[in-house]
Amino acid sequence: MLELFLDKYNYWIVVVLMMIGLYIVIARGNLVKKIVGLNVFQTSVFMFYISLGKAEGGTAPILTGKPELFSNPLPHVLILTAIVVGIATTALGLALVVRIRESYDTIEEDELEGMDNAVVTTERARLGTGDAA
Amino acid sequence: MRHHLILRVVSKLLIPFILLYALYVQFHGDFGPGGGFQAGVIFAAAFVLYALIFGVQAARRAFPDSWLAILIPLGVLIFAGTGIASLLLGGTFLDYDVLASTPTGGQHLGILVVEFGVGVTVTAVMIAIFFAYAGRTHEIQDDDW
Amino acid sequence: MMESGIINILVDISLMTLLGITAIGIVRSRNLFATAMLSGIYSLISAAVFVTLDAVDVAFTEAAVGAGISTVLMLGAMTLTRRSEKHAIKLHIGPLFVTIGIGAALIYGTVDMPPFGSTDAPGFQHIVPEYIAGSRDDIQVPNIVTSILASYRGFDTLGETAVIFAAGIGVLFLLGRRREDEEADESSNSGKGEDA
Amino acid sequence: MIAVDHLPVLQVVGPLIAAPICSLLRARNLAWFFTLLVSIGAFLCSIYLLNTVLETGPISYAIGGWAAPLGIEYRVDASNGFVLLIISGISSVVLPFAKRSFELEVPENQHSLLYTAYILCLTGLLGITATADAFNVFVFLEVSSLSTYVLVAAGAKQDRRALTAAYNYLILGTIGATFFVIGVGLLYMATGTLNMADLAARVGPIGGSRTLDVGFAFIVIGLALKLALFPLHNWLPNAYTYAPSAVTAFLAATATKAAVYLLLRFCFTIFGSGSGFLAPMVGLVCMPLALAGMFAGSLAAIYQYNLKRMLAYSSVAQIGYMVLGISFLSITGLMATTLHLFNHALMKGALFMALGCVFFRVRSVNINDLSGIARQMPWTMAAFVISGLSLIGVPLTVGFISKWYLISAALEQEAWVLIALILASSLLAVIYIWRVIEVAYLKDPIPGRTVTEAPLSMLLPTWALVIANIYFGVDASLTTRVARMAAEGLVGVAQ
Repeated sequence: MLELFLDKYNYWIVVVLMMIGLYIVIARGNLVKKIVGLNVFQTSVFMFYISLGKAEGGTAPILTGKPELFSNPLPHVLILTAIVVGIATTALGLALVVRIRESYDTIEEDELEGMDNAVVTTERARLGTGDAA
Repeated sequence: MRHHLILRVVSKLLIPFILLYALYVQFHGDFGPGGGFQAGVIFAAAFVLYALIFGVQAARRAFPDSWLAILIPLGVLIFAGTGIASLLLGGTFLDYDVLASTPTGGQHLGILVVEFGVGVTVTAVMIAIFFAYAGRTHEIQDDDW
Repeated sequence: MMESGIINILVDISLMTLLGITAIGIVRSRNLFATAMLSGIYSLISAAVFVTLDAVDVAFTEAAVGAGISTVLMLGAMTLTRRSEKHAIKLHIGPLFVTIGIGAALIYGTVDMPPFGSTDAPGFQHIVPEYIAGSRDDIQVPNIVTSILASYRGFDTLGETAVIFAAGIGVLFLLGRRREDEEADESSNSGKGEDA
Repeated sequence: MIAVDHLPVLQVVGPLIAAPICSLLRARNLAWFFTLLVSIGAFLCSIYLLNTVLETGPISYAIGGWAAPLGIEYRVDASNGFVLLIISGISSVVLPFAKRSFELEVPENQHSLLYTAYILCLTGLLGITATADAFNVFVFLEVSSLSTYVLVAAGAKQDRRALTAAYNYLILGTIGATFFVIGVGLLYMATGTLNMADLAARVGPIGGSRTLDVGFAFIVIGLALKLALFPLHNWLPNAYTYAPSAVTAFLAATATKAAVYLLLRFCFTIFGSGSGFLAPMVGLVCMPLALAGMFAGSLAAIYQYNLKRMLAYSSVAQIGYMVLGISFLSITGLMATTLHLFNHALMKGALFMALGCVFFRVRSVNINDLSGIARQMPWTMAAFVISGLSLIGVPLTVGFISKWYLISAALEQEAWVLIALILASSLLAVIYIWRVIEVAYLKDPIPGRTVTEAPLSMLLPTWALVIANIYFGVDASLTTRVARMAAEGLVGVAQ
């Protein structure tokens, strides 16, 4: 049991962190908070990737001329790309939040839905009278 | 924050070093950690600092929108252009081997150029994003915080 | 393995605990300013984790991006939106079950994984040795991450540059014009709804 | 002549280089014309590639000169050659239409950025289709996704709900992409490779690994979010409803198709032989969800008053058909899916473009505002009716071909219930298309409203797709031949 824990504890903690991030995204109604949650979720996924590239007793994958044991550089490369993609998504998401705030004057999901549903109701009402006429 | 003398002096001293460091990160990526993306972010950070201390208008004058409009696409074009160049020189797309007389030299050249392309686009995009946010608000007042 | 192993594990676990505390702090905080700061702290601690896992390039980038740029963006967005969440923090059962289900699936998946730190994992046996040798002999760039990033998988990096470019275009599209222009635009267009 | 060898990569890199150039073009007509040229170039390129693939077999291209598992490989075979053709073809038809539509629906000074986003979206979609590298899929998926969010948000001038639609799409799309990344990470952990062919070769001998099973599940969930499989379709109706007309037509006909293709690729090429997980996952999970999506989507469509939203829900139902084809796990089922990828692109493209024409003149796509519109816009509504019939699956249209193969696949397995369900859901399509026909043809025009036929630049592209609906419905020999090769290729690599 202890051995299983020592073998896997890193992955398990990272999984829990991922879950917290994902929970923030889907449970919180504030649009900025959702983006923060997305960041936490993605950063945890990055840790998961990097964890699987770790070599016990290894060093950073930079050649020094001596024969050495390196940690796996490929996940590092993939995650560098993923970090960049993540910041790009954050920037765009926040820009959308700013625009939403400007046109709705709120960034709470339930209030936004309420306002949109009100529009739908009035549209339907208008269409209803259109039918009668 | 215009009246904070200490901030102004310290940042004036600091910003050149940040820019220098960005250049180091840009061109030293072959040997240590770093590369175009990190350099671009640091370069942009120096401008953000400048804008925060001396005002967005001053930063915009230092880095006008017309530059940004050219630099943002330029980085992508440099990167993709390297690929096209290697294609024209008889390799496949992004095959740096053919860029110089020896494959190793070609690889070095190719890596240097594409990292530079990444750096250009990242710097310009980050600054443009910051200006876009800043352009929609009134100056941030001290008592806002 | 044991001697240095235990120290590593202790460092690891304390960093991970800090991360957990920060993450829960983010869940519980209603103040968005604090949330943005905590999110920056989360990135900084993860950068430390990346260093312990030998990923120096990733740590560098995460620190610059997560703690730097993305915090600046959050704060920038916040000056344009609002500073705190409106609603009280309470537990949402549906999302909780979804996340627990997903977490359980992942934990189930870890059971057959190679042990943490093991170099017997397929990732170490296949392809990567060629990258290391190629980086030494063909490309002659000491930082293996750089040679994979810019050469072996250079096309990914081109795609990454395109993603950044797309984000830049997107933000300019959404926020590029001054507010006054848009207001003028909207008033000429008779408001929000679908006008018949 | 050397250029021809590089076409697989130029197909994607061409638009990728064109996007930054387009952002430099300030004149909007020039930006539009440039985008059109790029798109037509990509279309010609895809025709050449598909033709070559059909004659000589799959083409592999090693980017950076690094052979397959080391570097990133582009690999074009019948299945993704077909999808490349669909994407670039639809894009080339939509663009002439888009010019007038964007002029009305998007602020003037944003057009060059808008066309840049459009090209990037095209680049991303072509990139995820052409690549043979699992992680490269993610990168280009994000190129297309980020630009799609921008394109959807461009509808904000007409209706501010475009902004919330784009935001929700961004959140769900990013969750989907992150799930995909987790899945790819697990695959990498178990196999040590990212190249698809290499993955397929290495997944087989491992078999029965929980890491692989979970990785596969995460990839499928991530893609299901991207392709809007019921019940993960919540982002789609709003995104399609509030995006500008031309964007909706383009996305509805291409974006989900690329995601379906990826699902095919992962299910069959990579996991076809290896994981014992495929059959239960697909049989127990995908088939019920596909059926639920067919009915939930069609039923929801019946109750919509906004016709764009009605067609969006119909897309949810149509995605159900595609996934149903996959869940038969047979060549005929795969052919049905592949054919429906093509056919659905034709019919939904035409339907959304017809609605775009209506919006251009009437400024609304609410059903009551269309009263008697067929008398004022006869050509537009005729296009709507013909492609509507195709959506229902009437003989002599492409919709019939799709349904025919879907039912054949069910017949092979003697799944009578499924046949009944497929027919029943087609009847639901009759109801919602008939609602439109009834209002447009049988009611009197709204008094005092003078509406004229849509401009030719919008009508001609719409009719081009309508004619394609009929042509490939009457003579399906070409499409079925490609679909058969695609299906065999998808399964064959794994065997």
